[in-house]
Amino acid sequence: MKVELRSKPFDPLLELGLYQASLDERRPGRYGATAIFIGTMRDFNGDETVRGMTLEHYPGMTERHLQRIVAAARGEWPLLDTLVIHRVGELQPNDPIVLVAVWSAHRAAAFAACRCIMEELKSKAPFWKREDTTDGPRWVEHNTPG
Amino acid sequence: MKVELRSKPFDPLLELGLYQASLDERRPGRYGATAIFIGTMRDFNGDETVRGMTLEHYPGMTERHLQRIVAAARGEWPLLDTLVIHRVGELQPNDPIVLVAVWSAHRAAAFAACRCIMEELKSKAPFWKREDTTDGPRWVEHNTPG
Amino acid sequence: MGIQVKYFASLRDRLGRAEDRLEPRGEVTVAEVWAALWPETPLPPNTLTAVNLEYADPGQVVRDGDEVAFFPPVTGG
Amino acid sequence: MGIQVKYFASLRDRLGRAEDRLEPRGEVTVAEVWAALWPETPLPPNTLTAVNLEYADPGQVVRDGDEVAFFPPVTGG
Repeated sequence: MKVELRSKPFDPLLELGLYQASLDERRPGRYGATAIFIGTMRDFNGDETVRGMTLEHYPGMTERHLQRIVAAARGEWPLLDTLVIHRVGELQPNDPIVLVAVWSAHRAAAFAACRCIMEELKSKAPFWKREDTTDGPRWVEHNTPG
Repeated sequence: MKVELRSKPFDPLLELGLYQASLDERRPGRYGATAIFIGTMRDFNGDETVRGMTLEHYPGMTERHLQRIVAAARGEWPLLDTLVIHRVGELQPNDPIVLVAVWSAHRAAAFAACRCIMEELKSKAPFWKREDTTDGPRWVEHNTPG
Repeated sequence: MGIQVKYFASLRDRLGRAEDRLEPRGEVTVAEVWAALWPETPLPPNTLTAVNLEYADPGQVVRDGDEVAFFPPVTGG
Repeated sequence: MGIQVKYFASLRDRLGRAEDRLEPRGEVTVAEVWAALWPETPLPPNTLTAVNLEYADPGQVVRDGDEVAFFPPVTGG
């Protein structure tokens, strides 16, 4: 189980590969299902053109809530491991924002936990997006429901 | 949109990286959400110890139904692209069995479509698993509900 | 031409054969194809049937040249 | 020590400052911390509040040495 904030661009598939390699050593043949979500910065959002984005967070509180969200999912479903990585700082279009990966023996648990972690993260973890648009900077006011 | 059967082991993260690279060229900054499921062969299933597995399919019918399942998901949700790879032939524990990846502008569509494709695949695509256990070969009789 | 018949997975193992060919006398259904080939073996419960690569009911009519398949519940993914 | 106060994101931009410090006179609530610092500015609707890195109601009591934060709805992920 790992939760990390990153201030530089990261490659979700590379991170998954590295993390899973350690998992394969520790739990060979134990997981049957891996559910993964990758959130990526889009270059459009409604009508304007988004040229870049800054992700602000609340150091200390953000990490604590991410840990708690993951712990709650692990309490609700039989999970073998989880990996959560979230960007902060300045992003370019196409940059990954968030990676959530869940390993379980069963697909229903993996799907449900991955989805739950994402929804909780979006509604509770203190991050704020400021988009740089062709009309200037603009704070995203709220997340769309999942 | 790609649907493939593979008779040799494949690396889901490598396949995802290759496919997404072509997607990034064609649709830069268009997708915000990628939902991925990877099914892996476990070395346990109930009480026995599974040493290997053979995946049989119905050539022609299997491909047709996978294509149709994906097309139905693309009709129901706004998806930008999909990738489905499924193993056939002889597998070892830890070998990937199936990869389903869905790219969309929105996470709800990506999650729902990925889940739906997996459930439809498990209930409709003609594949059959035969496990090689310490008690000898045994056909898996039915899939567990998702 | 005849009707090409295929069996898969545990059903093929039980029957001891993967394929059959049946020369239909007039119009036959999927169930009648089975009964003609296996007069002493009832179609096992839960067996699925397909005609020309599409799922079919046992009552579906089969024509000369069609491909009929019998197989157990699917277990992929 | 005093109460450390933090503002984030669009709220910080609107207020023009990221932090404040308040010397409490006796027991105060989160809402009273805001009112003491911004007597002419009502707490904007939808503002979220936290005490010592945990979400808190505006009525929660704050003690000397605590950290209080005000911020808009979160938009991560």
